[in-house]
Amino acid sequence: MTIIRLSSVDKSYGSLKVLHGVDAEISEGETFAIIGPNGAGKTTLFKVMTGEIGCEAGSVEFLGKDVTRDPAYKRTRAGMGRTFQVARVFKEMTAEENLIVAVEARLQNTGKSDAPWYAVKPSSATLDEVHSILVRLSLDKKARTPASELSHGDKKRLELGITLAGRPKVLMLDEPTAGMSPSDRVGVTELIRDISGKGSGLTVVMTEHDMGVIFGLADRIMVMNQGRKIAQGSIEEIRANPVVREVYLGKEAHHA
Amino acid sequence: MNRLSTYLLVALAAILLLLPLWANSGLVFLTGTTIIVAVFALSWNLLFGYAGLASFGSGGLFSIGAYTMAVMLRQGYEGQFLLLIVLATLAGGVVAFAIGFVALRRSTGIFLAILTLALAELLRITLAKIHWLGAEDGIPSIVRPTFSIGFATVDLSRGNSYYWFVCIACALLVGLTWWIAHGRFGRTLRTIRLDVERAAFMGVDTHRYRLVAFTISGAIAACAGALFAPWAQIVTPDIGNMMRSTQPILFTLLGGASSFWGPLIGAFLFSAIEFSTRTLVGIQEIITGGILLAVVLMFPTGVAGAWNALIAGLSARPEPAKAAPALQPVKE
Amino acid sequence: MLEASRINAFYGGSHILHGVDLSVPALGRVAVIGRNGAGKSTLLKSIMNAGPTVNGEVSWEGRSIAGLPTFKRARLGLQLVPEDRRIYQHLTVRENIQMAAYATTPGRRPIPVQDIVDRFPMLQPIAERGGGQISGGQQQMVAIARAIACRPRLLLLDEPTEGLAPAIVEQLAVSVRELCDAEEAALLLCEQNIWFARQITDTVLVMDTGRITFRGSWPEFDNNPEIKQRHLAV
Amino acid sequence: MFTLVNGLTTGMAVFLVAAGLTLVFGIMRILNFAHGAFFMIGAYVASSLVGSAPRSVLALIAAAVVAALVVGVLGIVVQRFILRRIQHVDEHYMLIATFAVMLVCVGFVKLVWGLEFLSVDPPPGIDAGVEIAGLFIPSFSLFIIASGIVVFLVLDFVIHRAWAGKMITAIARDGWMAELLGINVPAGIMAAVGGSFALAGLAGGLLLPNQTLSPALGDSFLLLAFITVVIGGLGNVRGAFIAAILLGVIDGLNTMFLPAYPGVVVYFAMVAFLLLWPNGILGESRL
Amino acid sequence: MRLNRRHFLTTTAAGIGALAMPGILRAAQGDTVRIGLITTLSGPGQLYGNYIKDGSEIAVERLNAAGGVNGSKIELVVRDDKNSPEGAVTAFRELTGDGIKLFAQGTFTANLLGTLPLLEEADVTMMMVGASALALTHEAYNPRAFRLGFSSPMCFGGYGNLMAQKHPEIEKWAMLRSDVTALADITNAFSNGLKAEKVKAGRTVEILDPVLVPYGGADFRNQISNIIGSGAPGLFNVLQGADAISYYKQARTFGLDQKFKVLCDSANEFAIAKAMGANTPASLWSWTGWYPAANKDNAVSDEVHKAYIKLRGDEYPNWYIGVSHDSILTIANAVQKAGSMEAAKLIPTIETEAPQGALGKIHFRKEDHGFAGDLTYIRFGRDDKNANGWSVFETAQLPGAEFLERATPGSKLN
Repeated sequence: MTIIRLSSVDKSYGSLKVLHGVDAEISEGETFAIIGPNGAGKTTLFKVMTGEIGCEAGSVEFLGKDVTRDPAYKRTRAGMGRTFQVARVFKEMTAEENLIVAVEARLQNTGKSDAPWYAVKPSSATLDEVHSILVRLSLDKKARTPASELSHGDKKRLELGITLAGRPKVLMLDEPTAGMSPSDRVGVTELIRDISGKGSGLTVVMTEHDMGVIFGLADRIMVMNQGRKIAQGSIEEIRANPVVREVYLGKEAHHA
Repeated sequence: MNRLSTYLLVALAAILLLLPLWANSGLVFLTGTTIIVAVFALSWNLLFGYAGLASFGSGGLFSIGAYTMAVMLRQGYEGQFLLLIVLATLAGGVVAFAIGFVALRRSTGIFLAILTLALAELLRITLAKIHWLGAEDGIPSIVRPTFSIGFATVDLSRGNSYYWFVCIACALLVGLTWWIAHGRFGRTLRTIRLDVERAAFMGVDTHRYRLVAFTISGAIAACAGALFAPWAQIVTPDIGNMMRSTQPILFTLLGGASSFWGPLIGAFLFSAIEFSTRTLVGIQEIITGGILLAVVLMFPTGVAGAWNALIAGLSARPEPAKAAPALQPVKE
Repeated sequence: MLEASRINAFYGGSHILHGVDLSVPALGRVAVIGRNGAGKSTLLKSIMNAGPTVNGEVSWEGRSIAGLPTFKRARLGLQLVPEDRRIYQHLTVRENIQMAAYATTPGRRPIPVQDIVDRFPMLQPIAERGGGQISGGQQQMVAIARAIACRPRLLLLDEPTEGLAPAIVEQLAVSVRELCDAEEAALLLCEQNIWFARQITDTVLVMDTGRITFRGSWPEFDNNPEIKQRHLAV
Repeated sequence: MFTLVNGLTTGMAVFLVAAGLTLVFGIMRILNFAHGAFFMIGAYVASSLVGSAPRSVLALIAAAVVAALVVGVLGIVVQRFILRRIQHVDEHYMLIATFAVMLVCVGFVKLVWGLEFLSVDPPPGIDAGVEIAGLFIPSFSLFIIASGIVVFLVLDFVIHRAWAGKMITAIARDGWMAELLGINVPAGIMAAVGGSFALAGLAGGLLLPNQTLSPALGDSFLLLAFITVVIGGLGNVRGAFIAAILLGVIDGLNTMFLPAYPGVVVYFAMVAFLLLWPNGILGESRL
Repeated sequence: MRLNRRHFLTTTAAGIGALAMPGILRAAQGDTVRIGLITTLSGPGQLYGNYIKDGSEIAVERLNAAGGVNGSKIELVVRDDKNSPEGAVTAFRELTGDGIKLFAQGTFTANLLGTLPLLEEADVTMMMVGASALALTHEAYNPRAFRLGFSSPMCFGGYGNLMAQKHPEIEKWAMLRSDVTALADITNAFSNGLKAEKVKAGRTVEILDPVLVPYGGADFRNQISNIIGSGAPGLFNVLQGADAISYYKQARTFGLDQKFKVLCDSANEFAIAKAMGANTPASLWSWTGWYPAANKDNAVSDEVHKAYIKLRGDEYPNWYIGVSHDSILTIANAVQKAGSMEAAKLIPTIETEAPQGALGKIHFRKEDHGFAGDLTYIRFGRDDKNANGWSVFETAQLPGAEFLERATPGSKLN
């Protein structure tokens, strides 16, 4: 079943056209990767999907509903969770508080808030959920650390946690391993695989430069160049595609 | 909050309550004024420190509250005083909601600041033209009301009773604000200040939250204004002028925006400076300006920030002092 | 040419570099590799005095430059190309390169902008474009061209391959190598991409949690699988 | 028609004051509350130089230039000893600092020049009026308009064409990188801030014969200048120029069609502008 | 630099001394007669507040030199009202808390309206210095307060009357005023006075609606071209302070002198000439509350004038100097005559006494405590022969009591 459908999306920044009639269909449960050289329009496409920016033409459908005009928070409520290239966490709050606000936001949005309206402290169920997320992200020892003092990798992990706290149907990851060391990359790749494993039913849409990460996770890949989709298919199909090799992969065999 | 600060707070509250028993009536009047504008500053910081919105026009809302109260008392509704406070609060909330509804979707940051400044000036100019409201000279001789609360009659017109009423009302307002700031709503608001986009991607309707915060802040500001009218016993259009609007900003930054108590500390500090230099006429500006500069240069995180750092320094093991980097590091 | 000893660097309260020693000889090609957060960027910034609070001794051609502000170090011929490139969006590519003329070492004339543009074939079609209208790969090229334009004696490159498509990384390796040779500039490179670092340097330092844990040539590095395993987890 | 010329005069007078304000914003990202006070100091300094009756237009301009220099130096002192020390803390502290500087400046003016009103006449040559196409126009108005246009053209050239401007822009947008490229950033900022303050002083000198000197002089222009800067797009000199003209004309039409409410329409216009173009008519500009 | 480093230093030293001295000690000095002076000593009104302070201090000095009050020295305790009612109230409550029973306060109406309701509870007597607003002796009338100032109907009604007499030929008048509602009293009074006299003389007069200018504005050219376009030969100007001077400057380039036969200014008197020097309009009328040269046979006036010249080196004191001097004098005289500082004894004394002040005999209308002294008008203008570039051409005096509005204490005048 198709969970996200993009139909002929156009987007310009001023006079610069960055997306030319992009189509895409993402099926439920799959891990879908968007790759392409810098400036190909990956991040822009991402933003159009999540509702950060609008598009001039075309439409975005989510769960069979047209959400082209919906702002980001509505799409998030409908089940899109997103992370950013440079991890964005609430720096003045501790790791724990970051997750508390995320869990509370979800409960509030779904109308299932369990703390009474006058309560100052979060409910114990919320705290339990927060702690289970912290443990899952191996951040439990840093629960009381202000997010601004976390390492780069930990921030990325925490941000993933914030997103997961929203219990999304689709996890949208914008370069989840950007700026990470190879070992961290392996860790995050495994974490994502673990989260989106079969049976979880979670759909993952990601952009990424590291082919190792892509080839380790993706079910299907879409390749973009200069605002256009130039190829789409399984890992093998993409590897074999001569156009893709020329514009993007180069002699990746050397150092992938 | 650490224990020492709590003790200090309790001690300060006690001093404030007992003040009329020993202090000069001018000092009592100034303290009452300070308590009210401190709550006013607190309402501003609810918007600034929690929702990340800076308004330069909060004086307008203060004056709406004050005028509503003054007019209703003049019309002879003093028996319903408590109701009048609620009414004035609502009036501020409604106006703030209307402004927020139109403005917040389109402008934030400095533009919102200037927009609110313009609206407050417009209000001031308008008030100064309405004869029925006394034009520039405002509404004088406002009574301190006597009213009944069912089983007892409260007479606020005598001696220092209105002072204590102000103390109690402001304590309630501080409590209310504390509760708003520290509960779920406050936590969510903080995420909006820290990263509005990230908050939206948690499914938070950031526009709505900001609008609610703007409304609450405006309502509390108007409530402070409503308490102020019988306190000063006169309201004039200048009650909402630019200086009034900069008051909470000054107090908040002086005290420390990152602390809930910052605006209160700033308000009392500022009043203390003004009172202790009251006889140095002619050089008031230089003294006030100089002290402000000194505070900003010495405690760039506000007095509350410096205090917290001091407490942290006392309780933690000493750490070598480190200079701030010469240029903003962009990425670590 | 560059000698740094016992460098300690701090950001606010956190201690990032712990007594790092480093030297780059004239015409030397040195790579510092290590995982993210190891302190590589901080090391480069410490050498430039551009961000962290630093104590320790840094000398340039035998003279201490401790306490010298960043712009004076740049004028001595140290040029850092930061990780995030920092191309001026409001200036054209050509103007961006021209800006570097301000950093020329006294006595060395800057390279005329046209020469630079000629030397980077990738820049020719975009020379008059605004800095905000070029892709990430092009930005990296402009950043390096801008640094080269003032004839640096030592080029400090911070993660130049970050975020670049593999095909571009290969081109970049060739360009950097040629440029450093032509300009007789020494090179200090911070990288995570070992393949890239190997292409353009001959000495390698491994950094982990703010300390240098290995120093040697690439063959020595290759013979030391334990280092790779422990500090890079490749 | 007369209203238009008059509006232009008002507009250019406001622009002269607003130019420095928008520049400081472009460089330092602060709304400088002290700007009006520096404008006032410029006016007082110039008046001390030329006395109450300047001998010629040249003498007035020379006094304005000296006032600009004096205020520029004051600006550098403020930058060096106050603003620079707090540039890393929350930007709002800059606001409080400039507010404090304003208070000190006003107090200083009161001590040095006293409270009595001072007045400086337009110098001979521009103290009468000229008749153009049957329209009586005070020649001092023409002087103000010309000054505004000249200042605008020079500023626009320096910022958008000259290398000095490009360098300052580079510093304003990314000082860290500018320093890496070998630009003396602290000196650059100091010069730019000094220059912006000098513009306030220059405005004070040029507008000297236009109004009365009193310690409240700073306030009369500050709010209008704020409005101009915001409507034009913060940090945007071209925007400020256009906004100043618009405001001047709107104010002129206000007196013509709504004489019972002088100076009120400007506020309505401002609210409308801000709602229609929340980022200013030409957009915000980091210089 | 004229504003007196010496003066500033003594103020500061006195201030620091006062700070250092505990309140109890100060309150214990029972052998002095303490008078609280609350006026505007910061912000835009400071100029006038300083005049009031100077005049009051001159009075205290003179009275003490003459032996004080019943052998006690007078002590003036000065407080800034910070240009706001609540500032005035703070100062008032502080001083009453310190036991002060005698007050003088000026100049802004709103600040007085803030303190008037408090007089009863504090049981004090107040002299309102120089205030002109009608409310003070009408709807906000307080029996404990006396207005030593000129009400608008009195001084500007008289003004209109005088102009109608001096210039019967002028049949059309234009008016210009700041967009401040309170100033409407002034234009109304002027046109009423003008009309009344014209009717008496059997003539008609056309008085145009006032042209309004924004208060504190910087550019009045549009309004100037408006009034010039009106074609009226007479002009009454109700701008104040810096606004007025800016207006005369800007109007000069339009040829104001040639366009109007008679120029009248409300109350800026010499402030205009002092600032504009040789560019003062050729001839300009102004009302003034006190002009020593018009009070030649008054010894008190001369002494105050001399004391002021000694203090500030200025030959043309602002009228607030005389009014504030007389305020203190009136209080001191009443204390001396009543032998008490109790309001109950002072009020009847002030009502009946008429001490000789700089302004002449100081007496108040009993019904509403409004001052009913003489009205003084001056005509001055450019004069190349005089070194300072201007001189006074003529003065005119009218009996103020004739123009006093109806007494309606406690309710609005209508």
